[in-house]
Amino acid sequence: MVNIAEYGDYETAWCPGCGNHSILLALKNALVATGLEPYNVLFISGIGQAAKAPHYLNSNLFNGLHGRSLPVATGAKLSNTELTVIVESGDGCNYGEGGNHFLAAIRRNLNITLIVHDNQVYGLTKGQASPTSEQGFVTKNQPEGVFSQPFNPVEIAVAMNASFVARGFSGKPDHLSTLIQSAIQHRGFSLVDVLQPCVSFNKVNTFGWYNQRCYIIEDDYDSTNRDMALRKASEWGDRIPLGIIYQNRRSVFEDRFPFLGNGPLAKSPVEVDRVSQLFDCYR
Amino acid sequence: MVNIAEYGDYETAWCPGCGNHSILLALKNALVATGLEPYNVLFISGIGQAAKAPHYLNSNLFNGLHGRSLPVATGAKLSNTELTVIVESGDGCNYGEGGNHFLAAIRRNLNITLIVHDNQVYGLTKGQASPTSEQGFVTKNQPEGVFSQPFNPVEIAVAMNASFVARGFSGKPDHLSTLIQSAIQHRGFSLVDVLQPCVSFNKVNTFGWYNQRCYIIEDDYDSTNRDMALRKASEWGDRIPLGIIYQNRRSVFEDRFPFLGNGPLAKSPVEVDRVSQLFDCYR
Amino acid sequence: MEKLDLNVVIAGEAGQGLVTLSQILTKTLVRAGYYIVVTQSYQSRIRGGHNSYALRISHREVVAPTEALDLLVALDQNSINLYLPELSDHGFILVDEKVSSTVHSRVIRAPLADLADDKFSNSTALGMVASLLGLHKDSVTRTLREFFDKHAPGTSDHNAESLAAGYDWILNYPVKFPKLHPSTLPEGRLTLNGNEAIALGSISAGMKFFAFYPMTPATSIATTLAGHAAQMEFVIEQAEDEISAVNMAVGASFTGAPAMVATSGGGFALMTETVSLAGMTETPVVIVVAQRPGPSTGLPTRTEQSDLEFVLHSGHGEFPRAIFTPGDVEQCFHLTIKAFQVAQKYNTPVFLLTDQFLADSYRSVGPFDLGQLSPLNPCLDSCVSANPHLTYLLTESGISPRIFPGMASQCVRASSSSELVIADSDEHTQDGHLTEDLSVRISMVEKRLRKIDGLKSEVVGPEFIGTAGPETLFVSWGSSRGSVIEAADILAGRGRSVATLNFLQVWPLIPENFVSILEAAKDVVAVEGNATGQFARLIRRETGFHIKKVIHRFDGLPITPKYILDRI
Amino acid sequence: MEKLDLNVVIAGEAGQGLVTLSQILTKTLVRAGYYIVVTQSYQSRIRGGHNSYALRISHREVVAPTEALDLLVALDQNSINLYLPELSDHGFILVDEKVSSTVHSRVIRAPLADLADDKFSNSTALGMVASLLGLHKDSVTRTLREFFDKHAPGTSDHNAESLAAGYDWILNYPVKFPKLHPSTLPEGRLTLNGNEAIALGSISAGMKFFAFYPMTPATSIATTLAGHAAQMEFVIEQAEDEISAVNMAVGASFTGAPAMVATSGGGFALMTETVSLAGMTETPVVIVVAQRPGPSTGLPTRTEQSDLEFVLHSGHGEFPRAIFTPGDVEQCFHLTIKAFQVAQKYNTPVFLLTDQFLADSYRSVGPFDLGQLSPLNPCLDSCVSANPHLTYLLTESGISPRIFPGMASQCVRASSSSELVIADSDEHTQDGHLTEDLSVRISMVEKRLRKIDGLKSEVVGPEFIGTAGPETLFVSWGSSRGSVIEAADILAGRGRSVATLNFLQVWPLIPENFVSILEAAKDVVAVEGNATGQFARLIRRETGFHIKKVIHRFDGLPITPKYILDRI
Ligand SMILES: Cc1ncc(C[n+]2csc(CCOP(=O)(O)OP(=O)(O)O)c2C)c(N)n1
Ligand SMILES: Cc1ncc(C[n+]2csc(CCOP(=O)(O)OP(=O)(O)O)c2C)c(N)n1
Ligand code: SF4
Ligand code: SF4
Ligand SMILES: [Mg+2]
Ligand SMILES: [Mg+2]
Repeated sequence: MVNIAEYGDYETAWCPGCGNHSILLALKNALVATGLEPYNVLFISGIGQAAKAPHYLNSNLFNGLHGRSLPVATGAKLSNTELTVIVESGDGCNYGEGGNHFLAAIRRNLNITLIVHDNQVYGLTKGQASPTSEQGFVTKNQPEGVFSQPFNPVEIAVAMNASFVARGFSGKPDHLSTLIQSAIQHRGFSLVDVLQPCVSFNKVNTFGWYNQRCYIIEDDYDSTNRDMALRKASEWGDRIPLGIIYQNRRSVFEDRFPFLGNGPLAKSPVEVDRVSQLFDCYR
Repeated sequence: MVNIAEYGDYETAWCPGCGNHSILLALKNALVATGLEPYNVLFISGIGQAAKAPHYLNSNLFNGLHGRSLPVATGAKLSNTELTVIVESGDGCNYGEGGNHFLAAIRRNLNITLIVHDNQVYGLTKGQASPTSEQGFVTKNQPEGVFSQPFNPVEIAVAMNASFVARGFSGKPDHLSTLIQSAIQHRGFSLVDVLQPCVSFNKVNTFGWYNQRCYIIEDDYDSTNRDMALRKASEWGDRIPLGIIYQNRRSVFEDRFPFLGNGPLAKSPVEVDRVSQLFDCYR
Repeated sequence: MEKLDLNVVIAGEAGQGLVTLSQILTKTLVRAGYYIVVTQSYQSRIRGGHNSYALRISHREVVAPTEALDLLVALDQNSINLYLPELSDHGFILVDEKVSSTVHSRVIRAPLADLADDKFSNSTALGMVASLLGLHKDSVTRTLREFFDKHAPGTSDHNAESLAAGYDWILNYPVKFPKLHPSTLPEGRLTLNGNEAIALGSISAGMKFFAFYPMTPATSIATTLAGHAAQMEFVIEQAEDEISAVNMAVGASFTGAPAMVATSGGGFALMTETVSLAGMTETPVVIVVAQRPGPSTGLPTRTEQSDLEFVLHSGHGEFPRAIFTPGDVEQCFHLTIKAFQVAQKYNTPVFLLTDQFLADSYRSVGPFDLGQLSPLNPCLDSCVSANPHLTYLLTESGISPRIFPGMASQCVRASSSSELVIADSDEHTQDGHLTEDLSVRISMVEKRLRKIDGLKSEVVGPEFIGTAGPETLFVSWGSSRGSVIEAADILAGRGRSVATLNFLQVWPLIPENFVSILEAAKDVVAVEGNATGQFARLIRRETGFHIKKVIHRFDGLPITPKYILDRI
Repeated sequence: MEKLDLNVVIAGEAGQGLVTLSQILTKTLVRAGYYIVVTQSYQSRIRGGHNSYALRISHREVVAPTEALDLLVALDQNSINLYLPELSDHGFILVDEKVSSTVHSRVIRAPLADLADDKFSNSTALGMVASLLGLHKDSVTRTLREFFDKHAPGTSDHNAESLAAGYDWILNYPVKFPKLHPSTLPEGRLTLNGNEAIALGSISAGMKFFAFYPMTPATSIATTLAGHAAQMEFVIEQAEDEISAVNMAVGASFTGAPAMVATSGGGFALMTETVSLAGMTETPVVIVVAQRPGPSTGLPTRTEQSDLEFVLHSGHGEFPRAIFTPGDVEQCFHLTIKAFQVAQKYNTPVFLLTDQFLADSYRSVGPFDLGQLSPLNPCLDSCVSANPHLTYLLTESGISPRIFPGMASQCVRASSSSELVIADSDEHTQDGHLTEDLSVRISMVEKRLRKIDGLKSEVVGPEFIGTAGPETLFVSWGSSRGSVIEAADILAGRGRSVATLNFLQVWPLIPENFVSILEAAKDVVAVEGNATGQFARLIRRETGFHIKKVIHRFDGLPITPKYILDRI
């Protein structure tokens, strides 16, 4: 049995009061609840405040480039399907710089989990608008407010038939923890978009703002019903639904490579005999 | 009055029988029907067979990089809002390499038109799968068939509240021409996804395949109803709807810069007096 | 006691208001006529950690940062621990008595809470510093009020009171802190850092379009521009990524708006495909690359000069470019203007290569002579080249006259189809359409490369300072300039024969401009903020002259005079 | 009449089946024991336009393309117009009488429709060519049957009949076409082009992961690999863009799979940020850059050698790398293996720099000695460095032992949290976590750069061919090698004192390996497929040796011996 201590306890570089602290805790609890050993989990992150999260966990980690964690995760998972691969990064990382990879990852449907710390702002670079910032959101770099319509990741993920789509809130860490747990356990690409107050740069979507609006989806909600899910996913404003918005059992990308079932690619080096056969095609 | 001859008549580098020929003709007819002079139109394209289209038109053209036509168009339109800016490129260009810009362009909602020649394949590079290729589609580079779920651009555009979303078919050039015309006349970001047989590399989605499935949306369809539009947009398979799937009157990005109303930026150079005032902030 | 220059460091955690305090102090000093060199050192986090703001002050021109520590304003105990060993003999540390219990003759534990409201204790501390430095209470109060009126309306009075309390408390405190020499500089100077100077330079040059994706240390160019965009009527847009930002700029430039982007190494990497596009389509664009230590994310808030070779060779294929490397804040301003002019004249990408140190380094900058300013007016130069217009007209200079889509010569509305503009990233004929005619290819390659001759004729030559034929010649580029100059001054003071050769433009290089200078020196020493001596290699490649001694720095901090002297 | 070598060109529009005809002919020739050099010239379109496939054939080793034209198979009239003036004295043009009405003593207008079904007229023409060249009917028929059985089952018989009809028709046709000298080469040689050799090399090296985004001329590496992936059990995936492709490769490599990507200039530009990431995280990755003429889209289906400097300096910051530049198809194979070994040993990005000419150039390649082959086995080398494991253990060589996530030494399943792998794009401590400790920074920069010493010890030195101390020394890199060698041979035959120095690896360079050779020559001439002489500049930068004469080519065609001789 894993206990939470194995995931370590680190000093963070986050601001006091930041929602990231609760997300980290929820994540650790989820890892413990799923019984995953730290050395069987691989975190992949980008660059940003959110992307630092896996540094505060005792686990495998590849902390790569801003916006590029999903491709790294794709390569990593395909090379070793035995790993539990979790991508953890911000809204800027995944829906801004990495938007194209977000689309592709949903289409591929590898069995990986994506946790987005969605504070609706670029935290680490000091408060520019992110793709999820609301119209009119004023920052030093957007003094007239944001002009573009916000990106609703949950809605788009459902519209693209993502295999598992959930929304959590750092202010409800227990609920969030169960969402993350379900996401990890779900076989397929799982998105957990986590609403997270940024106390330093987002003075609009504060803890209070989220807390007032967020509600946990009714028990009788059927997350396998796509039509319902689309409607639920489009809810944003006075009421913001939390929970598993949508899930399906699409076939998983890695299953299309039958030999991946034999274990990590590193463990099956190329055999010289087979290579020789290959050359015959060119004679 | 513009006549079609002003748009020229060029030899193309396309295969005989390719759907691109009809799209080009439909486009010319639409330009003439809207009464646009060639010198007031600016085409922006990427790289691919589709992207060559504007070379076969007598108009302004910036033929840039594979996947990057939407950003170029954004800069161009913002710098001169008097131009009619039309982006013309392939499915690989816009939904593959350029996927992130597609999302951003919908969110921005500039008054530009995007025409995607969607042959569900990479034509110019000799037949690899594109984001719209169907699962199981076999190519030399995907000998086991495509694994990823196809991208439905029309559906995602509607889900993102794109301002104007239409689907045409090169096999119905007159209908396509009216769609392009409406797209150009619509104020806001307009997507026309055009189904186009590639006779050389797509032996699945042939003219016949499309022709059998495509139908023109009923007259009483209300393209301003988003719920209906979402349902219509998700139709794909035995029946494929053609027409204006969705439209709304979202405010247009360039209107947020009031001074753009004064004409092209090139025509209002910086005034030294105003610069001097600026420096006072730093004294 | 008077000192020729003083180095004040304000240090503490991120989020403690260190920058506010520092900036008010900085502005007050500039207004009082002092020269300053600011070195900002911060971490990649928003709260906590350890940040510092070092402010070197003198009535004489100072051009380099220094390690000397005359006064430390410590906002936390950690700062005291870090800096106490570095304190100069006459130096002091100022700290809130509640923050630190360190007892030391040179530590002033001030009863900030007793003197004023705790919320405004930074202003109290500011008053103390101002008093120690011998600044007028009125002048610092005025600057402080201006600041708070703008940023936190309603708090000015409280802050001013706290400031006064601190100021007065010091007057009665028994320390002998060296006073600043009275300044004689005329008024009207500006307080600017490198990024602000680039922003102002770009506006002054006539920029009409700016796109960006945030990236330290380039972001504050965008922030500065965002603050002026509405008033100056240019478009500024945060793109979805760097690829988009630079393609937007290319699109805007193609349709007539002088355009710029600003980023740092990793973001610039994403732009390289489009650098090549600009080269091929002959679209002017100014690209600011503010360097930080790599590879990859590296030390994202620190400084380095390790992207010279990357920028110089960025983009596939061969095409002309120019790279300016301002050595100080004033040069940031002037070379930005120059960059726009060169880009616009030669229709090609032009770079400004700076770094975090310079980007964030405030200086006192003499008022610019705006009478001389003539912002770009693309319409004036725009002209139809032929009938029909040929985007890529073959000319002797390689420069083809431009018009913009929808417009004919001088931006008159286009009225015929002979005024079309066709640009292509493929190899193209003169009319802009793609071609596979291989003889056209040759003429187009040669046309583009001919522009190098023109670019050479515009080169800002290196700056030589010192006696001809010195024993030691320091070679610098970019922001190392100041430290090299000061190090040379110090050595000259010690009787050494020494000079500096500072490159404000690293490409193109014109060997005739400087090889004889290199050859005349006994020892040539390149000073570069990188580990491999990139500029020294470039000089060898272009001239054959082998600079054998390179002083490198790559720990994330700016090169200082002392760093150089320790290694000579 | 016999000729030492013959150059056959098959030309026509894209889509006329030119490549099929050519490939069967090529394979037949290789099987018959001939050396060949193929030059494919095509346009960026699928149908129409003008394509050609030039096949130089000899019983002696040939290494370069040639302009000579002994036999043209013209599939359209345009090809006749283009090539007739170039025909050698004993040359012929073969054309379907229905396609061309050109009457000329050297034009064989064959009644293809009379001889066989029009649908298979390319096979009829092939029979004629085989007959003219004196190949055995059986051998060409066998190759043809194999081809059609695989690609168009059911058409073999018809094609074979057409072939026979063409073959026999020529036997009775009154021409004196020079015959090929009988070949003496042993059987079992392979018909491979550069891209296929790289694909086979990568598999032989032990590659387990390949990601790509299509881009000419690199795509056929992917296509070749796709055909073998299921059988060889490696992952191949077409990514959404090049950025994704290379990041996937980095991810796969991090978890233990030797990984490669392949692209061309513009696509590579998008990868440069990740090149730097691989350098920083010390993740091995092999990157193939198949060059084509830039800038930007340029001439997308032609050849050039203009991305050397771009690749060498790609990625921000400073980190070690190696660049291999195979000079022929066989070297493509061997250097790919070497690239994997070096990448894997030094945990850093390694490049293979080729070009369209080489990528598409078929050659007869001797059977590889697969007994020597020892594909990478990452598990064998994997080893825990400390307790807990330190990803970036500081070592003398700079190389830190690796394990992979989830696995301990030798890929045994990990069983404790001391076997974690933490990699970071930020500057990091030995344990892989990000740090802002500036002294750690210094040690990590030095650690990474120490790997250069090891990389140097692995360098494949340049190949010197000819007499020592020649009057003329040609310097080549990459695919220009063959033409330089042949040009030198020809000059030597004319009594000139000449030699060649061919670089198969352009980075790192070890001056001691070759400077004395350069200095010993009277005239040194660099031969490069670019306009600015990039390699000559690099040599000067690294050695001080100034190569003053450079023969450039940048019209999209490969350098030929004649091209060199015309300019010497
Ligand atoms: C290519 C590139 N562009 C820009 C940056 C600068 N950058 C670092 S973090 C960040 C934004 C982070 O925002 P988000 O992903 O929302 O994370 P948060 O800090 O809000 O948690 C940016 C733009 C970078 N590191 N790399
Ligand atoms: C950065 C970059 N990557 C790859 C390519 C190669 N490329 C040219 S066209 C093309 C695919 C085109 O497909 P699509 O956009 O669907 O256009 P089509 O040819 O099918 O009309 C690709 C991958 C390129 N030019 N640039
Ligand atoms: S800046 Fe915002 S997101 Fe970053 S740590 Fe602080 S509160 Fe959290
Ligand atoms: S390859 Fe396909 S898309 Fe391209 S021109 Fe031919 S038929 Fe059209
Ligand atoms: Mg964020
Ligand atoms: Mg396509």
